[in-house]
Amino acid sequence: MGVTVLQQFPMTENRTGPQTIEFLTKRIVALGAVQTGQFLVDCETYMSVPQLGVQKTVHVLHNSEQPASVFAVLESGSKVVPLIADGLFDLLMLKMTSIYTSKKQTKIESKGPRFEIGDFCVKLGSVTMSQNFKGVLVEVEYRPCVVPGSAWDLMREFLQGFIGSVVPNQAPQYLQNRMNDIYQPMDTIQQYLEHFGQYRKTTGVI
Amino acid sequence: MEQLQTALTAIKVLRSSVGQVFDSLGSGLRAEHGDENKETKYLLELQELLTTVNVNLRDVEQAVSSLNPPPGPFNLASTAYLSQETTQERQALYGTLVNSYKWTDKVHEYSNVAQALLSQNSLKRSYTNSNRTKRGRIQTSSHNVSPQQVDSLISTFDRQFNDMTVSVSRPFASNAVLHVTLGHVLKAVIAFKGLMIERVVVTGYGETMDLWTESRHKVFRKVTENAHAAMLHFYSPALPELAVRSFMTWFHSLINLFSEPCKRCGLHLHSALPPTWRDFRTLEPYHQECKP
Amino acid sequence: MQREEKQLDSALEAIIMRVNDLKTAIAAMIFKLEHEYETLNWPNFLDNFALISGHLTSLSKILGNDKAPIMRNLAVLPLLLSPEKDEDLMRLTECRISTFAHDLVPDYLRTKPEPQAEQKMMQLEVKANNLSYDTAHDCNKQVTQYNKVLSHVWDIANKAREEWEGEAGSRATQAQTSSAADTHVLVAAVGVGKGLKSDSVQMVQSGVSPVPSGMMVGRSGGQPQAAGQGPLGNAQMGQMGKTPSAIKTNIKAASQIHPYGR
Amino acid sequence: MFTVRTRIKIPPRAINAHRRPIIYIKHRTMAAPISTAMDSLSAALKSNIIPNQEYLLQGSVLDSAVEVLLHRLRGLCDNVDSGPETFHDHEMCFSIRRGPPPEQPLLLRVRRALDYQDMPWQLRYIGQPELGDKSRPTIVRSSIDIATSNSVVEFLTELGCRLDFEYIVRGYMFRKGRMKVTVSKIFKMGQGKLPESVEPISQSYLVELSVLAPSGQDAIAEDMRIFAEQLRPLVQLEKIDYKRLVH
Repeated sequence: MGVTVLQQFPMTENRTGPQTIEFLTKRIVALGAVQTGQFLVDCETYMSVPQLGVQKTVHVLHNSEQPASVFAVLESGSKVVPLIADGLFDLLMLKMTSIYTSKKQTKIESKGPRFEIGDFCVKLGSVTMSQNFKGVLVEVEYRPCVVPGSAWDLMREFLQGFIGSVVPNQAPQYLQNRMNDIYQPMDTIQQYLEHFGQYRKTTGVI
Repeated sequence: MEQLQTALTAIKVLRSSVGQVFDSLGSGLRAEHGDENKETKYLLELQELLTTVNVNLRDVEQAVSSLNPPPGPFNLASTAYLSQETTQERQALYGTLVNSYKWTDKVHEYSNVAQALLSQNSLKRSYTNSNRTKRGRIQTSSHNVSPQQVDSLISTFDRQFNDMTVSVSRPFASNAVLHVTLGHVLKAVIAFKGLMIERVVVTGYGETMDLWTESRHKVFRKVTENAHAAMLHFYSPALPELAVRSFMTWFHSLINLFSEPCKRCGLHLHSALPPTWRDFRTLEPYHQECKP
Repeated sequence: MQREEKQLDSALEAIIMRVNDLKTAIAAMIFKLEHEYETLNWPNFLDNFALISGHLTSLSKILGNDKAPIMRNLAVLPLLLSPEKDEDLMRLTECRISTFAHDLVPDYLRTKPEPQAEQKMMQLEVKANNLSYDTAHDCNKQVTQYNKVLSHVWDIANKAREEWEGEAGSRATQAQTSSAADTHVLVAAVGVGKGLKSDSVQMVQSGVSPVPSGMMVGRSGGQPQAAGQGPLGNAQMGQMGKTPSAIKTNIKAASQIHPYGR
Repeated sequence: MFTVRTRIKIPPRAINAHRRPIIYIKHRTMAAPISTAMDSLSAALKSNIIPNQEYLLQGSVLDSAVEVLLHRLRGLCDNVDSGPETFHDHEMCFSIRRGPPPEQPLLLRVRRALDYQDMPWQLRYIGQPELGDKSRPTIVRSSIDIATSNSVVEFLTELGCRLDFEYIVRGYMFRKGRMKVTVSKIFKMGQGKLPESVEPISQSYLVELSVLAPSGQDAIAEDMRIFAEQLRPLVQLEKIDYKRLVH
């Protein structure tokens, strides 16, 4: 698992979602990338029933990069507890429906083509929330390197060369707090969750 | 072989002519000599025969002189007594003795060929000393060193760089295999032969290490290539410790593999690869394409 | 005297009849022995003996009868001895005695068996006496052998019994390899935490609150919390109602670990 | 931290659920349209390949006889050459309920290997055991076995679960086909959470014979009965009524 950076690609007036994806695909292919299938990251959110007291939220995410894993992030007050489990965790959530209920309209996913260029892995995801297009998320993973601190400059160079000046010079806030840690799959999930949260906020849900 | 053959025939001819001389001497005077001057006739005949013997003798001497002198008697040492062995089971020893002799002969032959080949090898990775004048000096062989010596050298690397951890294992007899972890950047397996580096494989931090599988990341495959180049570059048979030490110093410079831009173009990436080349002298990072 | 003679006559008549009966019975037996020895079986033979003994008893009864004259008091006198053949005697004795001569009469008239028979008897008796030791010895031998066989069988039977009993015993000890009570204790512990809960609570509590009397703490300090967690506490009661004090501490302890939500 | 990277297919559950390795694989390269994890899960549920039923028989053996039992199991079970596998686990039982007592609590168990610290933790949901009638040879209860990261205890605590009880279990595990046999000693947790200060609950070892299988495979229960029969009279493996144990 290499360091991964997630970047929102700004939407312009004259382009639809699929057009944006196509535009980016052309660019990355021109750089020498090869498409290697599709990817999908989805997120479903469960809320605790009022009887349980303080509201707690469980986000359950799946990443096609780790297809046998289920990632769960529990938000309880200011505390955030991540959990990685295998696929049957979804079954357990079904058992808990009386205590944690799923908010179907907030089901959000990022889906699109996946490319490989050298040691980089690039994913162009169009974000949809309950079938509504929300925006484009570009995920870039530099697989040989596991420490965000040493890979950031290199990745910034790659990102800027690919999607231009949208990319800030500073690393994303989430990575800045973990510059010298070993990068984990959960970190990618947390970044997705952050961006999904932003998309939801703009819609006004949650 | 032919000469030997002619010599043998010459000896045969000589023997038959000598035989004729004795034959005529044995039978004495015969009827064919007639009555008159039979003594003179007989003497003439003898004289004739002796000249033939003389001629033949000369032939033999000639043939023998053209032969190579045999290389002295074979010294079979105690194996000579094998022929006198009486016990059944030991009589078979001779066969195996001959076999082992043949093998020794082959080994001798092959080592000669190998020596010839190695003396032509320009890289001189293996230490050969065909020069007779240097024979007197104490040879510093780089691949026949005691494990303790190797261990002590390796432990100095461990102490030398605090962001590099080194562990030794010896899966193949006494030859050390080093597992090096360089920060959180990369890992490497270095196989030694004595004090000589035989093979380097560089893999990513999260990958499994072994001596034969390459990294699945392009960048580390490239680094492995460059490490091989460095290994050959630093090789010096006379000062093996220095060679290893300079290789390790060079290797340690890979710690900034991802974070340092190329000295030449000032960029991180060139065809999706970071600067994988480190200058041997200055240890400065360059892209493969930018290297001086 | 007339009457006495008559009585004697009738008694003799009866005795002779009985003796004749006895004689025929013996003859029949001898006949059987001689002619039917191949098919003769032991019960039949015994029947004959019984017949003979019946005749003997009836004979002795007659002899011992009160009315019977005491024969011992009577004497038999041979009045005429003759070496000539006596046809009448021949007829009377079924040709057993041909003459009533002086050399034979004392033998026949004596109260003991015939000398020949006596001699034979004597011989047999001597033989029996001599044999008695041997036969006894033989018997002893057989008895000891029989005993030996019996004790052997006894041993085998005993051994088998011991084995059975041992097996039963070992089965009894094997039954000791598991105990239903322990099974229940363990399953209850693993399944519903019986016997584990109070301890775990104490442990949690010791980690959280240094006050040993968790119950009091729960009451005094945690009243508002206790109201909020009422249902939970009750549930706890229902689940393991045996150790109420531990439950209270549990509530307290639990509330201590979970700062949120309760 | 660990990651499960494998094909979407739910991996076949090993019998020894708490020794399940986590599989790392490379991302599949395929052009086919990708399906969501929930889709594949419901497909797996539909085709009934998820082992979510546990068939269970329980018993115990006294400490003095455990060697005999182990010896017998070694003979009966599959892993003869490698000998019995030992395990040393810590199990924590949590419960969560929505409301007051009429609401049935949801029971969750967390198990971690103390002897293999880097093994994933095991989260387990266990449903109400069904005793069934006499004709059914084993207890059947629904069970979901999930391998998780080590943050699961904190996760459950924050989720609103309450730690009911915990214990240490140490013993041996055997395999016979799909059947799993564990012979284990149950210890109370010591005060200082030190492994040395544990105290055994009884003078016996708990013996459990279990199979995790997709629902409807009742034939396995018969196999278990036969196997349990082979262990008699050393151990009486039985259906134990949990309801009776509470009181």
